[in-house]
Amino acid sequence: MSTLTAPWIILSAPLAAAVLILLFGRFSRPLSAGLAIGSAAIGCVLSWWLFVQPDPAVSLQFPWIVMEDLVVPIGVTIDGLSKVMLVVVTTIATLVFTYSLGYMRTEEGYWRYFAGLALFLFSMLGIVLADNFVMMFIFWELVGLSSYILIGHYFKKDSAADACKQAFIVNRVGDFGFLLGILFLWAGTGTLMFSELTTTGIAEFAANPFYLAVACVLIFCGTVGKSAQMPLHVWLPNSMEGPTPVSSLLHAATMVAAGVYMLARIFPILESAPAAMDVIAWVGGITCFAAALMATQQDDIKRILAYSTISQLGYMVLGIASASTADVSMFHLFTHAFFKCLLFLCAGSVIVGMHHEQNIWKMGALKNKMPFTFLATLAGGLALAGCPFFSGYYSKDLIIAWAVVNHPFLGWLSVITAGLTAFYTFRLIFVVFLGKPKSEHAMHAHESPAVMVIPLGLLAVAAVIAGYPFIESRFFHVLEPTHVPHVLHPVLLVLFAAGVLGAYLLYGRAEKDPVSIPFFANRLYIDNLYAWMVKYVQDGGAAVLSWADRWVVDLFIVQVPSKLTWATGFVLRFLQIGNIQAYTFFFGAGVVGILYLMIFR
Amino acid sequence: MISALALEISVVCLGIFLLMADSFYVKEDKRVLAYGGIVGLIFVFVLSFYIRPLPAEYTNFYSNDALGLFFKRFALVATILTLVLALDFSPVVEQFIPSSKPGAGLGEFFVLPIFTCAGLMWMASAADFVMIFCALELVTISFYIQVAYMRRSSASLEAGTKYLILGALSTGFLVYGIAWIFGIMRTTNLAAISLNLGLTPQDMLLPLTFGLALVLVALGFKVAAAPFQFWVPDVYQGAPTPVTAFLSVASKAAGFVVLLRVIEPFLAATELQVKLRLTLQVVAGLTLIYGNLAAMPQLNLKRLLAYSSIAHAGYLLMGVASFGTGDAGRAIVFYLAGYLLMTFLAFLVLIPVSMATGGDDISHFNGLGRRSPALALAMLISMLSLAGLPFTVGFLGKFFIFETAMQQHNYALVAVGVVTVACGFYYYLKVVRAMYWQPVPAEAAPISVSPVTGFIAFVLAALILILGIFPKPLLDILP
Amino acid sequence: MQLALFWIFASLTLLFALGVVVLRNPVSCAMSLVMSFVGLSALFVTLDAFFIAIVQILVYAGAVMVLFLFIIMLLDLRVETRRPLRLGAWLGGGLVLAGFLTTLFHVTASSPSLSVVKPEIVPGLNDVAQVGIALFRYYNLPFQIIGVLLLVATIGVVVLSRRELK
Amino acid sequence: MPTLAHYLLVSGGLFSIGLLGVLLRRNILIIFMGLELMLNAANLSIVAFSRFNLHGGMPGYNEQVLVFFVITVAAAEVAVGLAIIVALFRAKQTIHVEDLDALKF
Amino acid sequence: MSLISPLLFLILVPLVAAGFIMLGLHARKTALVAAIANLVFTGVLLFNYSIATGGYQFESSMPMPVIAGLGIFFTLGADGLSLLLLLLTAIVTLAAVVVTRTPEKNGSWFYACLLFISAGGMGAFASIDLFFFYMFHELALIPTFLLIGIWGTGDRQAAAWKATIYLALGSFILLLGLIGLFLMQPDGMRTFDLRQIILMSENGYLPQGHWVYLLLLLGFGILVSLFPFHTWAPQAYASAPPPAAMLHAGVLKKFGLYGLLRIAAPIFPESIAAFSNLLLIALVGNILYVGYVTIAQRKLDTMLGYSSVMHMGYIFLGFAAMTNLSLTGAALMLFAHGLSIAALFALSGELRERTGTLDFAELGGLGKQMPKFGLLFGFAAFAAIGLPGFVGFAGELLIFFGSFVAGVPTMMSIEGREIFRLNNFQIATFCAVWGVVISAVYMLRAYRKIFFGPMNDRWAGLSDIAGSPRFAIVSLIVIMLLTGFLPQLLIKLIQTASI
Repeated sequence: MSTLTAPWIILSAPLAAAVLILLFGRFSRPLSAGLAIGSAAIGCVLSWWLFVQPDPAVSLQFPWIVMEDLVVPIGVTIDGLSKVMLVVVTTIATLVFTYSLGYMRTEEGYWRYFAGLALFLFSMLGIVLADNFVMMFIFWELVGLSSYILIGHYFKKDSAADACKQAFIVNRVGDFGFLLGILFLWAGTGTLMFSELTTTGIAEFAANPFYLAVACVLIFCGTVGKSAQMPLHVWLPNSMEGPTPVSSLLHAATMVAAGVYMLARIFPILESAPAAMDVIAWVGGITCFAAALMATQQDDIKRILAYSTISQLGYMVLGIASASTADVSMFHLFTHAFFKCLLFLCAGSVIVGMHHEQNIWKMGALKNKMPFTFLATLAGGLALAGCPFFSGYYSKDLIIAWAVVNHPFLGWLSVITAGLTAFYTFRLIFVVFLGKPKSEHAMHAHESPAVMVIPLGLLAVAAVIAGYPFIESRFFHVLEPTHVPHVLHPVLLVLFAAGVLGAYLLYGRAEKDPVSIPFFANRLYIDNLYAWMVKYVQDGGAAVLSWADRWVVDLFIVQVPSKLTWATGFVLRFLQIGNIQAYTFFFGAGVVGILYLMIFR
Repeated sequence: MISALALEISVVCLGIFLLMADSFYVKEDKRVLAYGGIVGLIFVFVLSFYIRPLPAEYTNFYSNDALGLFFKRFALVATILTLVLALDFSPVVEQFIPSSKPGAGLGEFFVLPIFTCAGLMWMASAADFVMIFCALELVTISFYIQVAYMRRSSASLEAGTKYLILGALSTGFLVYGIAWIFGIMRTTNLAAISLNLGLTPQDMLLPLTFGLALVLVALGFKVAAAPFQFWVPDVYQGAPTPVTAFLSVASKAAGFVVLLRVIEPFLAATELQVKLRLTLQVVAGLTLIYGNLAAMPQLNLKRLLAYSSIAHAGYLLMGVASFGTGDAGRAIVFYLAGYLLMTFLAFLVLIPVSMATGGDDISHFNGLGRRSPALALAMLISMLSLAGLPFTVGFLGKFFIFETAMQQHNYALVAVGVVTVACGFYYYLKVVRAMYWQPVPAEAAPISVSPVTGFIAFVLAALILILGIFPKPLLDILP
Repeated sequence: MQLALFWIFASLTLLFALGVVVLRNPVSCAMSLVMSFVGLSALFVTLDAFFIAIVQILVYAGAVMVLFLFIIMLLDLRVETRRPLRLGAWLGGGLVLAGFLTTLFHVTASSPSLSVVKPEIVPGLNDVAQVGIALFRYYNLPFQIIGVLLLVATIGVVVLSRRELK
Repeated sequence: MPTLAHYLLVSGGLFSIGLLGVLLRRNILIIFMGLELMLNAANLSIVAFSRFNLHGGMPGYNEQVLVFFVITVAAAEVAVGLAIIVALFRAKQTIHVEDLDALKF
Repeated sequence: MSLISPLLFLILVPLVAAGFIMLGLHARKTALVAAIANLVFTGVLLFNYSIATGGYQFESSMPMPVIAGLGIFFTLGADGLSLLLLLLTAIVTLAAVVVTRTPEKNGSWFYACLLFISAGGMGAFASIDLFFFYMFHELALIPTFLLIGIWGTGDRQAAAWKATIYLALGSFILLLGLIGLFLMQPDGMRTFDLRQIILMSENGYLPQGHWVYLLLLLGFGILVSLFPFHTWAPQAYASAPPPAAMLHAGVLKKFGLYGLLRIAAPIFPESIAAFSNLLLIALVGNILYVGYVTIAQRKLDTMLGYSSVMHMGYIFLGFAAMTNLSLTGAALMLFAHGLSIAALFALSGELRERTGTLDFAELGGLGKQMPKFGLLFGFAAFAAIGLPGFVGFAGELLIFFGSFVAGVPTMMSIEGREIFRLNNFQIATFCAVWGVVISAVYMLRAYRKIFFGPMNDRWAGLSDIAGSPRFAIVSLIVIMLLTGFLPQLLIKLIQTASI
């Protein structure tokens, strides 16, 4: 085993698992699950092993497309960034796969589910390992596909069917920009390799910063789509239609973070395009704030977490744009992966316990029925809310600090968001676990089986400790910004406390939501706007064009000329009147005509 | 080795012999005469390969060149095929002539095409306006009779009358035109005209053009060029079907040979050339448009074939309008040869089908593909070739014609041609549609054809395809 | 003198020709046609084409016209029943004619070589003999064709007009 | 002295009158007469040309032979034509062109 | 140069088989044998083709010209590009024959017609002589007419009628273009041999031929349903029996673009550049306009018809851009689209066979009833919308990359600063990339409407896809995947052609 081959094994194991499950999975449920979990476990072990090895000097490639200056190899990058990401992805994947054993045990489509998971893992690892843009794009699309498959797992439900379609299409919209950005960068530098782009490639743009900025913004579109930034965030809450482990793995911990990872990957390029960085910062900051607002008024346990995810991703994006190193955001990605994954798995546990009830207003008082889940949720919630000594505290506050220094307005906005985060997190915890049972199911809820609880426990530990400096320094090289306002940390603490307290006051014993802000509950009406646009602009426009195709294009290019020709023929026929004298007259006219042509012309 | 003149003479003798036989020997089955005619004409066809050059005194009238020889054979083949058609068609003719006993009057029906053939052969070799006039009139008058032959069919008589009056009108113009050309050039010999054209005084060119224009009118009538084509649909529809085929192939082909021979000397004179080209282009364009467009709404196949014959005259005229340089002559001749094959094939199928179904509308072909697959296949090949689809001789014909037209920069004509080719697809495919798409009528039985007809149809279809893929044999024998 | 004779014969020819077109009774038309042909043969005489003039009289006045009259009698054709005058036909015919005549005048007028007087010919020519020589020597082949043509015409007439074919 | 042009114009006039007959008359027999007029007009032109274009002092007898042919052909045409007209009359009891319009379009 | 090229067999096998079928041999078996033989034979040829040598191989020519005066020889030969399309033809033919359900009336003719179309495709792609190149393509016209007209569905007669006349018109214009190409050569050197014409063009013997190019573009454009001459296609494909649609959309339609790549690209680079804006407008019409029209479709068959029209826009973009990358991408797309659309039409045919309708409003939830069907359809659909892993993605990618750097880079100056500005090719590339989104919209919508959501009880008894059709479609998908993983093989193959 060498550091050259290990990444390939990590990458190909899930693919092999996916193919095998596709071919044979339907014959045996344990086989499906075993293949998937096995591939993830192999990946996990090898990733950790790889993590402790020194970076390999060369990497193995094989050409996928090589033509002129379009060189697209399939190769791997092994550096600090990818190694961390490998570890995060494979570890969480292994845990979630295992958890799925329990969660999915009664579901149909078992092999389909595990094939999807394995395919996802393969694609995600592809993104992580990619050493060039096209390869990343390939796997970028493939995670989209696996996301589609997994969200659409309950395809018989209209909502799931719509959600998976929406997720894929919205991601494609982002990819539209992403691909164009790749084209821009390639056209400017002639290379697609990250290693070359981030070193020699940047120099090509010295003369044309505007070009680079456009390219970076376009590339960033990919992040906007994949990491559910405004305005393309709408798919992520809807993707909660998928099985909860999927939400946990794809739509909280790993896949949605791919956008941030990609930004980190090209961080040196972004750094040299300050204009693009501003755009990124604003998108991230606004997303982080707006999503938090929306989260405060959701009733679906998974949707709350989904908006929270969007918000946290906003932090990461903001962090990319503010901090001097991508490691800051990666750090948050790292901690977020654990605690958000944990929260989702807890939500899954609750949902299973609640017999697939997701409305938090039907729950309540679950802390006694599901004590372990409650504790895990509490750990995750504290981490998310930024409670000191929990992982989120370290990573999020770091981003906020950088943002306050470099983008004061957005920074303070994100500070407020931190308060909101605490508020909605504890709103969830209070409503679900405290108070009184609000439904029949809530009274008879039960704790989940061990195969689900064990991953919860492991993740809970990680959610607590992942942010501690001794771990952080193993994985990252983060820097504290200088000139941080001294009031920042106290303010954050106060806001955390205020958020928790506010939540307790409002929701500690609430039977139903005492606050109603339709504007937030309806997600700022952005979804409605999209629905309107799809219905009237896209479909309406398409219907008009379809009509035009039939009645304008076809009419003028085909029908009118052909009918006209036919009609001319029909009219010409009436010259053929059958009367000899008419014929002689035409004959005579013809004679005169020919004489005219021959004599007078 | 025989004299070229002997070909026509033997055809005439054959005709007279058969006439005698009709009167004196053959009483019962007149079809013997047709077989006799076919055999005799085949014999003449064979003879045509063993001819020697002509003595000088005849060359004033009679041009024994390759073009003439080719069209003599063309006329012979067309006549043979017409006789085959006539054999199939004879029950219908019998029905429509007043006769004292069965078979009476059929003899002349089989013999007249042979005299026509002689006239066509003379036309093919005519090198002098007098000769052109005489041969043309022989052909025309014999066609008057043949068209009106079915005296009990008012359609046939009507067609005959129309052809008679309009034909005589065109003869009037022909003679008047020849008079002027004769008067100006002092000779009727085309070779001499060609020689003297340069010496003509400038002020005589206009009267000469006048005469030429009138001759063109008459020849335009013969080849069914617009605006002298109005007789065509009516006459073709009313005439007995074999005569229609004969008329549309042989008469037209002879007309084109004469047209080529007549315009050739005049194209050499630069001043006439421009006018002549323009006129031919306009006429070709009109013919194309009229023939193809008016064919589109047709429902009667015989009439459709009449319009199609006008349409093909248009393509041929397109070649004539490009005549002078390049391979236009070859293109025209090739086209005519292909036209013979496909038109006769169409009529070969039309006759048994219309006799079996009782009409010659396109709808009478409904379901032929299932009813008689072989006949339908033959018709399919014929229609596709007429439409100009590749791997048929009709395609190559169009290809050559358009090639020459583009070479001569007749772009306007080419543009018209594009539209008309598309129209052509429309109306020829109507027949294909009827045969293959439409259901078979309920009481339909397979249609039987005589072995001779079947064999001939097979040969024609095979030739259409073979020459469409490998035209070299035909190209090699082209003049 | 010559010119006067020419005009007399020419107008005779044309007037009677016009008679053919305008007269209503077919018999009158036929008679008028005969008169026109007589005038025409007189014009031939002024052109020293005596043989043609004779043939013209014999064939047309003698044979063709008899045939016409015979058919008129056979078919018992009366005065054309008055059918409404067709303005379109007259207008169209007039236009065609006007176009044709305009061209003719234009052609004749613009070619001065056509305005020549008759050149003198060798006196005492036997034009029957000359025509005969040309016909039978030089025009032998077309003459034969005409023979076939007549044969065909004969067959045709028989085939088309006999009541019952045998 | 009448010139060639005179004869040609008279011939043209005769031709036109014949054409007019064809164009205007509805009786097929009379149309046929018009056609005869046209042929004869052509003959007049030919003869006129033959007289005015001398060959060694002689009129062009070649032209006159053509006239002879034309007369013959015209006669044959008349014979056949009249036979058709008779057949037509027998079949349809009419020789008016208006009545011959079964074949059209 | 030998007398008989192995390529001749590729053409003759289907023709002879069609002949035997018409003479009464068991239709399906004969057709299958012929199709398999051809596929094997193509494989052997591909294996024997030397990429290192490149250029035309397996050449043959009849020693005597078919038409002497016009320099027409029956010349066969294949380079990598032709072989790729021959392979496509062989694959799609076999798939089409396999999925054919012998119709009740005149079943044997059905197979004969299919084989005729196949022979036409084979002949066109194996011909070096432009005359025969053209002729062979036309061989398919009438079989298509009959196939749609006799065995089609819906408004089959109108569709067949329109498509046939339209295509005939298009090919005639194309013929005029070819004649023009012939006539623009210097007198005495004129030939229809593509190799010699290209040689002449390279050596500057050919004058500029804008008109010839435009004729070729128009003619080929109509055959490939270039906007706005596309309206024949959706109707025809919707009405055609599935095997006919597979062969026509999958193989024959490629003829036009193949022709443009083969003829126009090497001979008329200046004209292509001069009229690039015209073509760009048209192809953006194909991608965006037709793309949106596709979205509005309510039935699977018309939707697939429109989508195949739309995808032609990408290939046209590859052609218009005229960079080596984009041309290669276009060639790759020819192959990719042929396979994916064939698979989709096969599936839609199978679906119609089961449900009797392709109306989205009536279908739904079939994924439960027919999981394998749904899976295969999903594969085919994602292949069609250019998902990575399928060869279509590689094609699209090459086209995008190639067209993005096509043309002259343009700059504009704002307030004295030179700022990068998109040229028309880049704008077209933008539109084309947006087209990727559009295609995802309509394809996923269709998938969702057919297979997702609650199921109508009507469909409870439907049988899943099985047997030979499944095998055929799986094979198509596997080929797309394999070539999608290893596009470099195909690229090398394509590079042997001088496009």
